[in-house]
Amino acid sequence: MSNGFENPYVPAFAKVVEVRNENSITKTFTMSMLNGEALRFRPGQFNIVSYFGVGESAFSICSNPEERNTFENTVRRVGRVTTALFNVKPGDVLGIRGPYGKPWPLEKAAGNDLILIAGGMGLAPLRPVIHYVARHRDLYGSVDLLYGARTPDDMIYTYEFESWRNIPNMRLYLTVDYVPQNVKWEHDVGVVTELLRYVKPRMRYTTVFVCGPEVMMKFTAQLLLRMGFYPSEVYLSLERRMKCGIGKCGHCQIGYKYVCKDGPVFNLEEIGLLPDVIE
Amino acid sequence: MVDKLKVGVFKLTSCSGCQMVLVHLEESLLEVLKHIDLKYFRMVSDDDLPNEPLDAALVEGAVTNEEEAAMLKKIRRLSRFLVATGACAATGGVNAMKNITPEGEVESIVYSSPEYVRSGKAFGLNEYVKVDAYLYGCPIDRNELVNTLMSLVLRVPPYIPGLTVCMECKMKGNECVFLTRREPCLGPVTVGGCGALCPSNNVACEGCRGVLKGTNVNGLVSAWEKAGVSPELIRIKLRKYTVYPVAGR
Amino acid sequence: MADRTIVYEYISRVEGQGSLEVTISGGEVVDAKLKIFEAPRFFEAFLRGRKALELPELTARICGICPIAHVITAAKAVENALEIALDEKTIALRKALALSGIMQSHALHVYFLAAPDFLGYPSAIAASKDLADVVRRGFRLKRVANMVSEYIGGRAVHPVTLTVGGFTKPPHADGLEKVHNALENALRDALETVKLVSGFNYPEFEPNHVNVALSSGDGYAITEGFAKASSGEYFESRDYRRYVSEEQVPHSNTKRSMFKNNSAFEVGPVSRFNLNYESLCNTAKEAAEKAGIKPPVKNPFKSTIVRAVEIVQAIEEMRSILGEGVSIPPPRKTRFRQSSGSALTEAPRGLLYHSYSIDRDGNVLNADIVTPTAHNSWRIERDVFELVPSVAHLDDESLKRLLGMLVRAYDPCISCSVHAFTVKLNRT
Amino acid sequence: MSFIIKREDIPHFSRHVISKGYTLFAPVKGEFKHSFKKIAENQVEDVSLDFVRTTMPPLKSLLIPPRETLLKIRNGKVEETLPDATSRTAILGVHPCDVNAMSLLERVYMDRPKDPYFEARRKSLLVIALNCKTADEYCFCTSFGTGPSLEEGFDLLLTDLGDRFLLETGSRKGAELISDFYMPRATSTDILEKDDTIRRVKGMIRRHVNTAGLQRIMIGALYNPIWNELAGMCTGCGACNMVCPTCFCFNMTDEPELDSGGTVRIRTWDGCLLWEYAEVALGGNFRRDLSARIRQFVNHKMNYWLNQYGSLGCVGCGRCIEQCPAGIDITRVVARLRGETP
Ligand SMILES: Cc1cc2nc3c(=O)[nH]c(=O)nc-3n(C[C@H](O)[C@H](O)[C@H](O)COP(=O)(O)OP(=O)(O)OC[C@H]3O[C@@H](n4cnc5c(N)ncnc54)[C@H](O)[C@@H]3O)c2cc1C
Ligand code: SF4
Ligand code: SF4
Ligand code: SF4
Repeated sequence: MSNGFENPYVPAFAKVVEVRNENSITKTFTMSMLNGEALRFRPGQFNIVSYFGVGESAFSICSNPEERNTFENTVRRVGRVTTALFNVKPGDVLGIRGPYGKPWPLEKAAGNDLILIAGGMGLAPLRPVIHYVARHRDLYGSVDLLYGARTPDDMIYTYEFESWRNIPNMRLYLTVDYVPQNVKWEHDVGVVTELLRYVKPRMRYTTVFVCGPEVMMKFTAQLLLRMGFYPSEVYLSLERRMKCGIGKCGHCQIGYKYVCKDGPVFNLEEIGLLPDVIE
Repeated sequence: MVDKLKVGVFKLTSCSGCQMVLVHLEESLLEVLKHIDLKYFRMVSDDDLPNEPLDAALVEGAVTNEEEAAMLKKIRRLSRFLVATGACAATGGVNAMKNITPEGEVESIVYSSPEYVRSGKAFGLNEYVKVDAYLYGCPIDRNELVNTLMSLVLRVPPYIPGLTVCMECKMKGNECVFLTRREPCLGPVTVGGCGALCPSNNVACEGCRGVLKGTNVNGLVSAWEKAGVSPELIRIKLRKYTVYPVAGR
Repeated sequence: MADRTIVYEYISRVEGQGSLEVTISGGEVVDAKLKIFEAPRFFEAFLRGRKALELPELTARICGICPIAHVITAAKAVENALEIALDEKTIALRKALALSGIMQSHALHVYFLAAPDFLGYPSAIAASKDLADVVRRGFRLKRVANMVSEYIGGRAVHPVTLTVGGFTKPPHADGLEKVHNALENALRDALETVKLVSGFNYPEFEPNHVNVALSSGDGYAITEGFAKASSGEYFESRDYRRYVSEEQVPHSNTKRSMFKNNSAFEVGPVSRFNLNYESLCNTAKEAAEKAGIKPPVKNPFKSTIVRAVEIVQAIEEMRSILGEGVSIPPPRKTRFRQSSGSALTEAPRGLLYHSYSIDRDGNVLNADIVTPTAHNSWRIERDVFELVPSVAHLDDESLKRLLGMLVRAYDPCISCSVHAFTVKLNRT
Repeated sequence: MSFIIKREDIPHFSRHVISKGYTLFAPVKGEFKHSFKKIAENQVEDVSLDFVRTTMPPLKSLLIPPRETLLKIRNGKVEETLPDATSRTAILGVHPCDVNAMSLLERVYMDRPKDPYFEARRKSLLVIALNCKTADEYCFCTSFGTGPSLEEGFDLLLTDLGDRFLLETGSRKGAELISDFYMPRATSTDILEKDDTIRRVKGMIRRHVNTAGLQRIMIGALYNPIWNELAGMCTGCGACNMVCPTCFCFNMTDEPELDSGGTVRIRTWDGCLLWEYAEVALGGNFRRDLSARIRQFVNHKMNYWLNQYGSLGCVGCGRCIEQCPAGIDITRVVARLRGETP
């Protein structure tokens, strides 16, 4: 029974139209809303996906924000919901809530150079940024993507790298922690922060977006500050345990901030004084 | 439609109470069986030990001798997912109380010719094999059993919420047996899910569901000491269904 | 006829782990061993040094099938040691709890352990495809029994409310109506059950048994009374050891009980029925009559019918006890002193004995527990000796099946049979 | 408008409330303490307004039940299981701290997007509050202005004047309820007596939290060793989360619904003292140590609430102090952080 209250816990339905294997534990799901409407979102926002019978989980929306017919989530298998999603096939129906959260400040950054730093799965929320930049290339100066992963196999969206390299004034720098035998690798080996040596930032005119594992973000943030980047221009996308996505369940609080509604994107100035930011 | 989940129910040293909880699902059992193919359940069926691989094994009971250890290892090899079912399987349960008595002595208390009877110390399954999930309690909880089985049917790992018995006790609005009657209650450090059954019936929690990760047993013991609970009672409380890692006890 | 050995490894559809090994030579049984290889659990050993107040809770864990019987017997033994007398209402409520346990266990046995033999299925689950109604009825009866156990005991397996001196919490008046309705409906199912099992085809076999059961001047004895034997003896729990002795047998982890030093004896539903028929309520008597059984029932296979009749009895009695309301006083206070006490009650499978000595601080010094299956195990072996000659012509498979049915007729609960009593403590 | 209702007329008044179509909840005495129970018409004599310590479980359980079904998913359809907002529930005898706690919960749950389950229950709720006539060793509502008396947030308000209660109306809903219940008007002496009572109760309160500049002090104390010291005592049981009337966190899980073959999505109370609360994938945990979890609890109440919802998140009911098995006392923690006690 509906009492005329809008119920934010009720998911809408989306149909899976394509499943892509990114690597052995990561898949990308292309979905379209069953009601035919577009899922309008801005780069950096996330949605909450239901696998009925198992539960809900938050995932960054990782597709081109201007693509109206479909949207995408990339999922790494780590637990219950993500395991269930791994068994999903095209044609299956999932529940979707959202989009939620504050996006990357792309308007504010207009006119600036962009440095995008991603680790592993952290490339997912940055992919819409790249698509956006490609469409609105004139809005930004140079764009550098620094991407690190554990091994070459852990990288996602590798099939798009070529087209990203073709975006004018955009460069990709790749690195891995180690290269297994028999794997060909012509890029760097080492932590992602080392890739910063390739960029020559104009501090005042550069905005940095960072997303990746906590440790990686911690070291990256420290290094960026030491290099002289403005705390207000360094943005991180944080991950927390999250149940509701709408600032009720409490789980995602960091100090007085809710990751779900005040974030997940924060700049270093905002979170500088908060406890429990980094484990 | 995915294939039915192939499940075996096995028993080591135990009272069969956890298997009984499965039988006590009664009509719900018939619903569960729509999704599950019970390949082995000796208590109610003539089937022989399966040779084909199982999707999941529910293993009840503690390991108390080599035969059981060997049996358990065989079950492990056979099963994709192994659930330690009940306090005995999780921690050794009540069987482990004898572990503090020197070997041989317990046997001779019970049997006139103990040489015919073999038994070592009692341990939970994880002393011998990898355990994929736990069902806590002596006996296990019916709803958790259903949820676990249905999770396995969906091919996802089961989930038991990590809250304490004490929290469930509060949710029910019970009067605290520790604060009102000074009875040492293990609710504050025990994995919830039983609905705080014992405190709700005016009985202090005996900790049959084991210690919840992240709780502080030492803190609780100090609280008991401050409340005047005797050291002897504390010692007994800490060795029942679970042997608690408390320094100096 | 060639010598042969029949080994029934890991008897199925019994509660626990046991095997039967029979050696036949020239049509005669030369050896029959009911082996119990379930790992022993040493309750009597680790109960030493525990608190007497923990005994009901801990001894429940002897057996997950009949925990209620252990809880009640342990509490009674401690109460006897401390000379705590309970009020009538508490005693009645305990009996209702015990009856719910018996009803549950019998419904399980009749529908899920025994019936598959007579209906020709490996299990009731396998039968549920063809005989959904029958299986559902079995489950319904179990559910109602468990509902009563949960209502009074807080939980069906290992109840929590029963304590030395009474109950920690009286059952809540709110749930009473539901329980009554359920019991009323269950009566119909119970009568159907009697009808169902009286139609089974039972093997012919009428050995002479000594029956032993609890008896009392006051109703169908379950939790109160003295032991009575069909051979004429009467004894109280404190004299138990003068009548029943035990012997350890090398082939088994359980021990053999003997009545008056030499004879095998039978405990359980048939013994209760044979010795206390007059105390059954009219509904149960009528049901028995319709099913064509009257005391003395000699054929052990027909225990299945007796169980069905006892379900009727249990329902009627629970209804009357719970009908009178359930207001009971808080548990009696315990004051410890050096003492010992014992108790005998009727578990679903028959006579159960607990005996303890405790010190003045309420610590357990000594524990002695003998379960119904321990009482029956020698009787089962003797039955094998007596049954086989008449059926020795059967092939191994059929003989194995028949012997399996015979063992199951006693509903051996092997989990709890594994125990023994204190012989001596060899400290080295 | 104020009236007088005789003490012995409380059952009569309760019956009146029920006769108006309300489901009535009121405090009933248990073995040791009072708790809110549903009162049937033949149970009005059980209503007992003589309690000092606040009730258990806290009032929030009527607004966000400890376990609540949010959705049922059957045959590919999602059904909401919203409570009926047009139903009428009255709660009699709520203390001022709890009324204030309820309005704090409103800030969380009625903040956009609104929680429709909370909203429906809140809308159907009529609050008959009760000013405190005594305070005990745990109370410290005066520190936050959340008691021992109320100025707003109620539909009706009772004050115990010994042989009689002063009854004041606070809303149209409240006035309507008593429009046909005959009571004498209160006199100015009655009002004076009320003021006296409240002054007296204020004088009884022994515990305090000094809120002056508190937030600055809390921020400064984030790395104080006291959190480690508390972690040695705290059992990690989460009882404080459960009994606190302003703790609002929940977990959401799916459970199978066997007979329908569907699923229910439920929410259950959760708490920041639990290990799992801040755990993330692959073993990460942002509050791995108990010290970080206690710090979160205390700071949330005494610091973060202010930024999040405009006031501190504690109402001084003292439940967390009374119910903590380890005897941890939030007022002492704050006092020590302020350097007011050793
Ligand atoms: C804003 C945001 C964006 C995210 N984007 C992505 C993404 O694009 N791709 C991706 O693969 N993952 C993403 N995650 C992480 C993802 O939500 C979790 O990995 C997922 O919820 C785990 O769910 P599960 O049911 O499979 O795991 P569970 O079985 O629930 O648990 C496995 C582990 O994950 C932890 N966990 C449970 N719920 C969450 C949660 N909501 N967030 C984090 N950890 C949790 C548990 O504590 C446990 O340790 C994002 C998380 C957030 C908050
Ligand atoms: S009785 Fe036990 S579980 Fe309940 S509140 Fe007290 S300590 Fe916690
Ligand atoms: S309250 Fe404690 S002892 Fe009782 S069932 Fe729950 S975990 Fe076990
Ligand atoms: S923090 Fe403690 S005193 Fe404050 S409102 Fe919560 S429970 Fe009451």
